[in-house]
Amino acid sequence: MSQHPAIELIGIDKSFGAVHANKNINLSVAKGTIHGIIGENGAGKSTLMSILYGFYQADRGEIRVDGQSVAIKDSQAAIGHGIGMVHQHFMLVENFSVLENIMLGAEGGQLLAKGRSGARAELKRLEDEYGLEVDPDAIIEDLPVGTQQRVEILKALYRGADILILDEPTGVLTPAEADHLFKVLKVLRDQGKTVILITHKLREIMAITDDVSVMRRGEMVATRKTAETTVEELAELMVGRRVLLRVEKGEPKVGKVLLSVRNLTVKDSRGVVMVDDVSFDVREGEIVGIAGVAGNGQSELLEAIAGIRKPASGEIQLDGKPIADADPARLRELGLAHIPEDRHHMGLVLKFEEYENAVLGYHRDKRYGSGALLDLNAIRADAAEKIEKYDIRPPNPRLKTANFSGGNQQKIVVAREIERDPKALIIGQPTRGVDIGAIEFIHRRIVEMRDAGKAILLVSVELDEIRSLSDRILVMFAGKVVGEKGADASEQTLGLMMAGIAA
Amino acid sequence: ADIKPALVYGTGGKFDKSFNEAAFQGAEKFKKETGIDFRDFEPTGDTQGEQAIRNFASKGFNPVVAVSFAWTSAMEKVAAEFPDTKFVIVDSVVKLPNVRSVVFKENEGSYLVGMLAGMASKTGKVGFVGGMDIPLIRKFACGYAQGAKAANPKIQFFQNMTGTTGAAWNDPVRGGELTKNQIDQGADVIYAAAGATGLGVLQTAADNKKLSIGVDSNQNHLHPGSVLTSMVKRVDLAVYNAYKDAKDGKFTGGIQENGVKEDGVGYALDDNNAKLITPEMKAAVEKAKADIISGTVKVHDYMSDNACPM
Amino acid sequence: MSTASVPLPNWITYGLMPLLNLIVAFLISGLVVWWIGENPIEALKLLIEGSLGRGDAIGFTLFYTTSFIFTGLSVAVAFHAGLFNIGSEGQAYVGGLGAALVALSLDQYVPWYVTMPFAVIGAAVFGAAWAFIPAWLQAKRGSHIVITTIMFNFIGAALMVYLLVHVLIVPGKMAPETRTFLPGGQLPKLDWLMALFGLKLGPAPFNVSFLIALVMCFLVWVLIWRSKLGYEMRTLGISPSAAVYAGIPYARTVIIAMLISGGLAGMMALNPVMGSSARLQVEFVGGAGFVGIAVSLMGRSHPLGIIFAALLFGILYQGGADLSFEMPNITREMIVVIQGLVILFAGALEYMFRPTMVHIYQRFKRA
Amino acid sequence: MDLFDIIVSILGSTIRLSIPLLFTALAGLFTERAGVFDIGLEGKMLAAAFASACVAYVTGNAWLGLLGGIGVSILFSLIHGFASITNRGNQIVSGVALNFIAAGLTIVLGQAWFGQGGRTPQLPASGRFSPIILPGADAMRDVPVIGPIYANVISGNNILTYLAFLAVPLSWWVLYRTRFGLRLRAVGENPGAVDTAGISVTWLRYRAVIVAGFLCGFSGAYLSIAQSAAFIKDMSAGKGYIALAALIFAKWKPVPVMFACLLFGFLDAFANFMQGKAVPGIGEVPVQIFQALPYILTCVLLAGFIGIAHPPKAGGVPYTKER
Ligand SMILES: Nc1ncnc2c1ncn2[C@@H]1O[C@H](COP(=O)(O)OP(=O)(O)OP(=O)(O)O)[C@@H](O)[C@H]1O
Ligand SMILES: Nc1ncnc2c1ncn2[C@@H]1O[C@H](COP(=O)(O)OP(=O)(O)OP(=O)(O)O)[C@@H](O)[C@H]1O
Ligand SMILES: [Mg+2]
Ligand SMILES: [Mg+2]
Repeated sequence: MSQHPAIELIGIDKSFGAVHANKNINLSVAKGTIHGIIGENGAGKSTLMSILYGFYQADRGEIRVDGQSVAIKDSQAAIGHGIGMVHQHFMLVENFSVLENIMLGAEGGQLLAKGRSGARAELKRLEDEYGLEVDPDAIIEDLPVGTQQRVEILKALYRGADILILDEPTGVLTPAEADHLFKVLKVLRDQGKTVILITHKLREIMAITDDVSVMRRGEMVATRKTAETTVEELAELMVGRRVLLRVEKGEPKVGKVLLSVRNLTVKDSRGVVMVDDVSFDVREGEIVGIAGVAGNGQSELLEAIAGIRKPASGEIQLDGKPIADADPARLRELGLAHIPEDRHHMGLVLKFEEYENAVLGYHRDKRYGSGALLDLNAIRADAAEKIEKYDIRPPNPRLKTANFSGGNQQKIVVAREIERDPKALIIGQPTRGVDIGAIEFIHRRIVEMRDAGKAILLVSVELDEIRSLSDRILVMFAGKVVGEKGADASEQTLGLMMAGIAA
Repeated sequence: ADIKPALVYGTGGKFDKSFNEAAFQGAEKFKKETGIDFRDFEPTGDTQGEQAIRNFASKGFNPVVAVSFAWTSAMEKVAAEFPDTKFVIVDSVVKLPNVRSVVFKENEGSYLVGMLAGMASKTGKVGFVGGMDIPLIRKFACGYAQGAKAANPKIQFFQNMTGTTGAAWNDPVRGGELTKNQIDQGADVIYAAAGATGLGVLQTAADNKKLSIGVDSNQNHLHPGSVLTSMVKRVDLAVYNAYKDAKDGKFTGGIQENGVKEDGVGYALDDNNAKLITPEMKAAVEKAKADIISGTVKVHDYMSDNACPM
Repeated sequence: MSTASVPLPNWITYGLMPLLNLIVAFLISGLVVWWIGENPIEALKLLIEGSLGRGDAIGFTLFYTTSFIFTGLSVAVAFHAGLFNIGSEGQAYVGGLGAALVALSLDQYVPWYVTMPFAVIGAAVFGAAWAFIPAWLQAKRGSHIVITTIMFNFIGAALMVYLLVHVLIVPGKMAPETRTFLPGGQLPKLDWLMALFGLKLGPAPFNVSFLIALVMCFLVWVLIWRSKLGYEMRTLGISPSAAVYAGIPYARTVIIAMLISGGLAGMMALNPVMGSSARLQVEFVGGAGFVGIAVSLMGRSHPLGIIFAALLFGILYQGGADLSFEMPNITREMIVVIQGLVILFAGALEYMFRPTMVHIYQRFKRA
Repeated sequence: MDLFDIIVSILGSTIRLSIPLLFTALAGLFTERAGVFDIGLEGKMLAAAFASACVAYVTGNAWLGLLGGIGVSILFSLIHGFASITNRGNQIVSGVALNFIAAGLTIVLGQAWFGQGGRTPQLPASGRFSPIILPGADAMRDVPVIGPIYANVISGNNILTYLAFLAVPLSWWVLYRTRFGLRLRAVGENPGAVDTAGISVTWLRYRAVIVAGFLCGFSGAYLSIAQSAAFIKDMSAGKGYIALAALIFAKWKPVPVMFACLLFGFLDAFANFMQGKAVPGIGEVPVQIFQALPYILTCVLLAGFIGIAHPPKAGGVPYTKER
């Protein structure tokens, strides 16, 4: 083994338009190690790795593989240098079989027939060696996400990767699946492969990495030996100051039931049952959190309550009125506010100016113009007021929404939904991709709403967020609510429930 | 007198080897004889047709000839605006003193070629492929059917129109397909009255070794040995005469109806089809021609009652 | 660095870049003219003279402009709702039926200014009706509106021909067209407007529907940027998922947008049918519906832009007719080529120059 | 003429009218499976028809004519690619633009070169693909049932017809049995997957549109130098759109594409046949109804009354990795 590091990045710089995603990054990854990279949402981790994988081109900087300076102009070149990557958003063709996905780009000749048998054999070998079991003829869209991820790893190994990059692999996995993945990664390391693991879960870093690098706002702020650091130090490095993970809040003053869900079943567009006979209540003055691994029906549950997705059966009531058939506009009138999971695709129209988004969904309201016309002055005044109150920066209602940062975009949504003084509020992933300052602000707002006697349903995949905000926690697994816990439930307990192991 | 002649074509285009081309030939002939050049224009739509006619009139062109019924309304308007300019419209009637309306008895010419078709057909089945489905084309078809029937009372007659819009003048593929259809049904002589679409009819007939009949211009030369004859409609004469009369100061308005008698319509006989027309056929058709002129044979005009007594 | 998200000032995005695209389209057209052996400069001169050189030429230019404003607005309104309406041609055609029926039934009894409002409604209703089925299919059955509107152009043509040939034709007349409307069914020419500028309209059919078109421009502007419905249409057009979130009913919005679009296309018929030929004729639309696509793309779907773009195409149509009159070698289809090039460069290649513009702009800003 | 003869006649007509649809729909299959919508099939077909006729007229050689058609059609494809792949423009807009350019340019150039109002001169026999009489066709004619079918439907077509039917299994084979096909189908579903597999999305899509251009070259040539003997302005007459509809109807699969094209060809043939004939009990059906029928049916089909067609997922969306 040579003493060169497997990978060296020197002075990598990358901008997307106005976003400076990577600033002068230096990184060195030793051979045969598992190297963790942590950082908050939007810190630039994926961008950096995508540059290494040739998916993006750096504006500046140098990449060395095994001590050799190389030009990685596309993924082809990266593969050629033995680099494989499992992307945060899987890069699979959903209506192809596993085998076809594995072969794509490495077909072994102009015709598929020959390569196919070779691929099958190689797949069998990899399966035996690493315990990565998968049916080669299964169609991707029929597979659970955990298995899809396995296919991604196999893809990289099939191409003979020596350096494997995994971008937030555990976000979609249950703790048990994650443990299995880590076992595989250790085997890989022991065979001399190098693994780069991106995550923002400190627990995972501590559990399996040899070294860890921390990114913050596009910069590489530190690299440590995992054995020589602590969770607290890493957290502080990540956010740039001491973090206070608990939100200050008093005892809930719970009132009558405002939002009631009974035997709700929801199917997705393919007809697969995503929410399976779910019942629960949310009362005045409490926050009910829904924990679960992404993809276990939480999104569909939220959408069904918000009137975006028609339930297959079951009942939903808001303050005693049945709303299972109501559309989102009607629900708003009835006093149900909704902060959606995905602000880019749902909560905002990015091409609109800020003030236009400040009334999205409420534009039919009398105060924004009686009759058929909009009263732009009223709308802009209203927007300016919210900008002031929520400290949205830059404070310009005429700015295109796309030009606000993620945290400020989220504040636009939060301001719009909260300022309507709704009776009930349903919230999905309120702080995804939002900087720490904004997180605290948004959390405080949510607690204020609770204290004002609103019923709040909160969905988040961040267990910490659920635990620190909720008064009661429901855990969803495979479309069902598998149990309810108090706010004091331990991470382990919830984790087991999220895996469907305990109730 | 010094004249500045102008010519506005129908929308089929100047070189349709048929109707518009005949008009062009007439103007060319005049130019060759007198050395007086002419200006022409191919409009796209109705607005343009009107504009072109007006353009010519306002730029001092005189006489202005517009061929095609499509310019009727345009002519009505423009001729009223320029009472001192002489206008000619072909295939339609505009009742203004400074307009000469030249119409043809296509039913008579079609009758003649219909007779030839009836006699030439070995299967006893003849076909007709029209262009745009308008009364004028039905007039062709009706005359043709009458002629075929006169030659062979048991004749079977197929008729297809290519379309209902202007595009029907310009769709030889469909024309060919309709022809093939009729051939498959047994027709062995097919008459095309379809502008450029007819080229497809003639081509398909030739490809399938069947006979066809051309229209407006003499199209016998297009597929020698396959084009039985052509129903010539002397649009060229209409144009030529208009220019000539104007030059000689003999231009008159009013309606000119050209039938067999006036030599305005007829059938074409030349080297290309000499072998196809037997002396008996020629004799029969010449007799019919004489009968029409004398009035003993009356060919029904579809447009007189929008019906064909067949 | 990627340049797609770098903001540029509006005057570059809405002024300079369309102009640049246009210039390229014209340069290539010039090349074609040169290729077929004519002098492009000479051709351009003839084109401009033929369209703007005389009072009647301007009248014709504005006559065409009027039609293109309507169809341009039609395409633009649908576009704002995220719908690509290629069916303006057919909708205008059927709209002509509405206008003609009104004119035919009222012209004997009332003066034109009484007929006009009914004709506007008639044309709009018929045009809208023709847009309804594709709209419904898109809204309820998810059938791609581009394909269905194309199909409806063909179906509309067949329908109109059938009606004109078999139903509306004047018995004994050859041309498949209705009778000529009496003055009560005609839209008067705008001589006086031209006279204000010291121009003589002459025989050009520049008529009152031009004013209707301008009013429609204003109304469309209000609709898109000042009304709740317009807000909903734009939301849907930019982000269908956000529209769902906001409770904007997809089917209803799509259908209304298409009805408005079809109505505007239908109104185009007022211009040729009641303003010029005073009768309903076969194929009177003559491609104006398709020109609307180019006009809308060039005008960036904004009424003001559409007026300018329509004027440009009016100039092209009138000047082109005159040009092909003077240079028979350049047929009138040259306009269709130019139209295609404009759609290509102002539409599909609209961002071709963007990276360059970004670089130049940033250099200037730094300096 | 008995029913059987009628059927044979209509079948023969069906084949002839299906061929341009078939080539064009297969062309659409390749681009759309690669994620590039192509409404410009119509224009490509028209441009190819013009080029084929011009070259065939000048050289008097049908094969060179075909080559010319293919070349020009591919050129149009490349422009479409430049706009929609390289410049990430709106694919529908680009297609519409190319349709206009083809419609105009063929006439402008045709008029400038030949002075026949946008038409090319009639082609000599050597400049055309003439019908091929298969061995024994005439001898077979009298054999009941099979004879007329062999003689009138199977035999007597030109070489391009047979190539079109050959192109169907070939397309299937390319799409499902070759590396190129695998990648092409993948790029239409998820270009990201293709990109990260180290394959150039751009080049792959370009190859797909070039294949489409190649096939449209055949359909154009079929129109002008096989089915007829000259180029006529606007001779594609909406066939590109019908082919597109057939492609949708066939849910983007090669063998169903063939059947869809045959169906639309049949509708056309049937309309031709029915024209001017009285339907018992109804009388003569206006020809306009038959003319509109394919379009009406297409809408009915599109309305999903016979199952919903899922287009390739990434279709119509330009591939951008950097926002
Ligand atoms: N393709 C792109 N185009 C434009 N901006 C981008 C693109 N990809 C990422 N960005 C921006 O670059 C910044 C860094 O993003 P990146 O995805 O690298 O963050 P990350 O650390 O991976 O975050 P996460 O934990 O959410 O995955 C963010 O502001 C993001 O919005
Ligand atoms: N047998 C193989 N094993 C692994 N990778 C392969 C194999 N064959 C090809 N590849 C990868 O796929 C890449 C693309 O191959 P190539 O350059 O031959 O593609 P292409 O010629 O553009 O594709 P095609 O000819 O199939 O359309 C190659 O550079 C190589 O990295
Ligand atoms: Mg990331
Ligand atoms: Mg290769």
